[in-house]
Amino acid sequence: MNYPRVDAYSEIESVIHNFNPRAKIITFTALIFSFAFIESLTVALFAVLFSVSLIFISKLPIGFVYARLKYPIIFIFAIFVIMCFTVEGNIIIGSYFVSVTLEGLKLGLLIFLRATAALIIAFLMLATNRFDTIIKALYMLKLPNVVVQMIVFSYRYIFVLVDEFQNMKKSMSAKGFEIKANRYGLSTIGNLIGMLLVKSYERGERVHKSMISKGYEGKPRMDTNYNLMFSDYALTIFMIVLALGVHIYPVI
Amino acid sequence: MKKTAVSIKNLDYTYPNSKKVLNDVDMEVFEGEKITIMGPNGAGKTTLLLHLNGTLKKSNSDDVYIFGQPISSMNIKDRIQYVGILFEDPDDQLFMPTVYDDVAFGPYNMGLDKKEVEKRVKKSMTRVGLQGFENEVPQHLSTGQKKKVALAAVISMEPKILVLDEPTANLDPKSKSEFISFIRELNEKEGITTIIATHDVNTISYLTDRIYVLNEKIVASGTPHDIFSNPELLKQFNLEAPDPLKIFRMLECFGYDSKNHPLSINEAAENLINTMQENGDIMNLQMDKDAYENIKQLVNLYTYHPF
Amino acid sequence: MKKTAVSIKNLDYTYPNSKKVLNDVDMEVFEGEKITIMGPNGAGKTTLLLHLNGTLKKSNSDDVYIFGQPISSMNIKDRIQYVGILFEDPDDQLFMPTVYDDVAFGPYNMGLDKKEVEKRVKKSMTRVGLQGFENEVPQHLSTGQKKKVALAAVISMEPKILVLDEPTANLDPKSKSEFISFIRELNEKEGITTIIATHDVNTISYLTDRIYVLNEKIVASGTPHDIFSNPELLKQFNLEAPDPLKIFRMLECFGYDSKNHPLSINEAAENLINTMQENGDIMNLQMDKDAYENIKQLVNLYTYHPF
Amino acid sequence: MHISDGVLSATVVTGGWTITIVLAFLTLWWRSQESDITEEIPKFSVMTAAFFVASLIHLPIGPTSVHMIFNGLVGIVLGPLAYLSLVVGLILQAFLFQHGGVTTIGINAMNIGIPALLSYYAFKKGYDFGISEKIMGAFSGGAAIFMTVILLSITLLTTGQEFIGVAQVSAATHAPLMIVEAIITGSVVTYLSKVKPELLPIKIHKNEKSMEGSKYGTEF
Repeated sequence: MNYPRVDAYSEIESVIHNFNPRAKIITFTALIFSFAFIESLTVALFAVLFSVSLIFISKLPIGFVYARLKYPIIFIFAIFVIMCFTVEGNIIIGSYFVSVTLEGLKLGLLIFLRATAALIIAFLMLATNRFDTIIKALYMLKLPNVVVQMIVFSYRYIFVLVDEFQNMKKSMSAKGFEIKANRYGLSTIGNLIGMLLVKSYERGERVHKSMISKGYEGKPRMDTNYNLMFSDYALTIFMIVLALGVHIYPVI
Repeated sequence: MKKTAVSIKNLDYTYPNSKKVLNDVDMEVFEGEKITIMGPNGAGKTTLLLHLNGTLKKSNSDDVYIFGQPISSMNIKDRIQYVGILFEDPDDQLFMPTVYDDVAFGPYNMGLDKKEVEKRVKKSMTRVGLQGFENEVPQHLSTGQKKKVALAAVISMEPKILVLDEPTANLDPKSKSEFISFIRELNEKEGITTIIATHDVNTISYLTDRIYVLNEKIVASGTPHDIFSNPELLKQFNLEAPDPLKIFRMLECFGYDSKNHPLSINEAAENLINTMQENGDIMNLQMDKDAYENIKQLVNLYTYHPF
Repeated sequence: MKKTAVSIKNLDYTYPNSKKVLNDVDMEVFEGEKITIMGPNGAGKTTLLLHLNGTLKKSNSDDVYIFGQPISSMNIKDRIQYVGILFEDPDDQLFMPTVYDDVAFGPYNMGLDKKEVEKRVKKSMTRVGLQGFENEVPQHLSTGQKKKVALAAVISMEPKILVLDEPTANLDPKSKSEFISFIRELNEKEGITTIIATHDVNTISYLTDRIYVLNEKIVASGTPHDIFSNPELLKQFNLEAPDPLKIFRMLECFGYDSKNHPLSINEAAENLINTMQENGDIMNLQMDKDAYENIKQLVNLYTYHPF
Repeated sequence: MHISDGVLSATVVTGGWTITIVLAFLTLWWRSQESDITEEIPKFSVMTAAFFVASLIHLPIGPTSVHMIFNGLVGIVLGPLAYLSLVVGLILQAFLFQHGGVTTIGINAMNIGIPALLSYYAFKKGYDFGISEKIMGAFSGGAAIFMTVILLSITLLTTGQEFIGVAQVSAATHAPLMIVEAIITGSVVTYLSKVKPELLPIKIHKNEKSMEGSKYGTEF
């Protein structure tokens, strides 16, 4: 089966796609952390414009970007709406029960903008490489071995287990079961999940045995050869300066 | 004239974000027939089967009809009453804590009352030869037993059409034969229409009136003898004929003369005895100058291991 | 005299909290031999295979020897260099992010340097016919491809003994033949000893010098002809003989006289041609009063479907 | 519900990361006292994938649908290692679906991980006390969501009083989830106790049936 993948368009050629993965992770993560804590509305707006322009530079199909970002942005927008109505302050529009305050509008908008900017950067970081490249970059960045391995193996088995889970759901629906949030529905889903856990546990044991049979001693090695080029250094410096800049600029 | 049990017209199917899996599939299955669907790995066999009870369906077109009714207009209870599907891996189908619950699952979803459900569980368990196993945990059974329980969980819905995906996979030869006999009995005694997708040519003799060869579309159909006398077709779609048929075609090169080619050992035994009797209990096999070449050609046509 | 590759002496094994799975198993495999282990579902075949490279082992006893060395005293690197195991489900064996990493997994654990690993990955991938697939991710491969990559990931360790658990399960006839030819080539060209556990009797002709029948203990062993001429043994342990053998035994009832019984279509073709030639290109088949009874008995002895 | 990037203050985010890193190491160390971690990595990874897949179930409730967290269940099944498993789950969720956030992985892990650990102990203690696994499962499953809501609200309010509205809304939307997860967790635990009791922190030699259940298993 096929799944909607974040790295479906990782083979496109663009400046961002060609950016060295390890440098990309470091600089984009710096940007995410920087954008998430912007204090000024103007700078936040700039950050959004900057990340949107990166989408265009990345040449990712707009339909794909829209499909991937729609729900996360709706979710952030909901926070904005809630803030508008719930933060206390000077009422700008309102009646007896509901009212929008200026403070709420401002804070809500700030959160919405910086969250959107960070979201887009995070999305670009993942969408412009194959996922296995990201994993290898994490491995090279010396993230603790246990964590890298857990990400590697969990990621791999999500695909196997989604297929298995789909098959189980199909066989249930072939017997007339429909997922509903009632007592019977929930306890049947409980059995389904229980079954999935039992099968996964047994698969885990088989995977372990097959690793042992190939000499696994807890530290698998992965080959990586990402050479840093001049353009990578230039891009890295630019991004880092930008990440720091959005916080220094308002102070000046 | 026989009633049409399943009729499929111009069925197309594409999984989301994927290439076409089924392309303009046409199929007609009559009541009481035994159909086998063959095709290479990845030909879309399982996808086709999932359309037969509406597990997969498109809302905007009527391409699958069950006893004349478009499946898209049937509600879930009707659908499962007509068509029961046995999937390949029994572990995907047994998810309840006890065998009883698993076999009762379908009937319960059909809205039957407790007494009727109980009756059906008992009947189905007896049918598959596992009476007394109702309180076992399905996960603790052997592969063969799990497969039988999975089947009981389908026949407890008393479907008129039984759809089976690779029913003999991973079974040892004895369990396999038991399973085959059982399906055959359901067909013969209760008139249940069976539709089977399989690679296992040893089931053909017992469970097949007609074969459809599927490779995204229906590329051929006919009786087993039609299909298996076309070795080019078999090669093209990674299939093979049963060994007895191949051997009897070789015997023909020496002058053995029989009306048809056996598909199983049982058929081979009958064929030998009948042919001998018809020939006055005697037959002369002769090797002429072509025989060697013919046999060589047969092996190369019918197997993937060159002569 | 040939060297002993694997020697097992009085091997017992019990899973924690469970009943005995292996009981006093004795086995001896010579270098370059092709061994098949048969037995009913649940006979302990997989458990036995897991002992062959020490994936399962008991610390307190020396029951498995590889080229004369007790496996319990060998370190991990030596063990995997001697014995490679291919498991049944390829998804259990492909756990790394890319095909390259999976095939390189064993060689890296053996302590080889990057250059040597690269060479071995390339060689193994070419051997299984998947050169150029190194950067694929396992979840995008087909079943047949996964199976080949899993094999590449074993042969990249260049083991002297290759252990295979149901290697042909779930493959279509063509992929199955490719796989068989490939294993056979490894055995013939590189002298790799192969040990296969399978239900699939169609592999026997190509991949078996000797058979061990396992059912918790070794209940029989011998050449394929020894084992398959004992139908009672086969019945007792839910096994079956290849169809060509059964048909040729039937032909014997009519006076067909050949030195041995073929195990595959290729062997059947040879057998027919040779037998005819030895008989002066002519043979008389005759049905006498016993033939009917003998054939009936053969079918009942050799199949699970009564005559 | 996970907190996105851009909502919380730098102080809270830093705090979240600190606590998560400390707890991840602590729970890992804890487990390594009892068993060989390298041996458990493959099994825990496959289980982590399983929980990830299970949490993708969307359940229709009224006009909307909710997706599960299952932190109580993860706690009961994986014990101390549940924390690391949830961290990995959050990383994968943020990376693959852009759910939650990147900067907030630390704080989100804390909000669902601490309840997971507490659920584990509650389940174990309750079970030892003689309460049935079904009731303890349901309790732990529901309580984990309840604690998550509390921690979520604390997190939001620590960032600023302005977030009281967001906290209220999120608490309200979690109420049905609490009931749903309680029922499902109770049912999963009941299933496991019959089929594979060694996946639960309960004594396996309790009765005949459980002994049978461990037929296929080895040590975990």
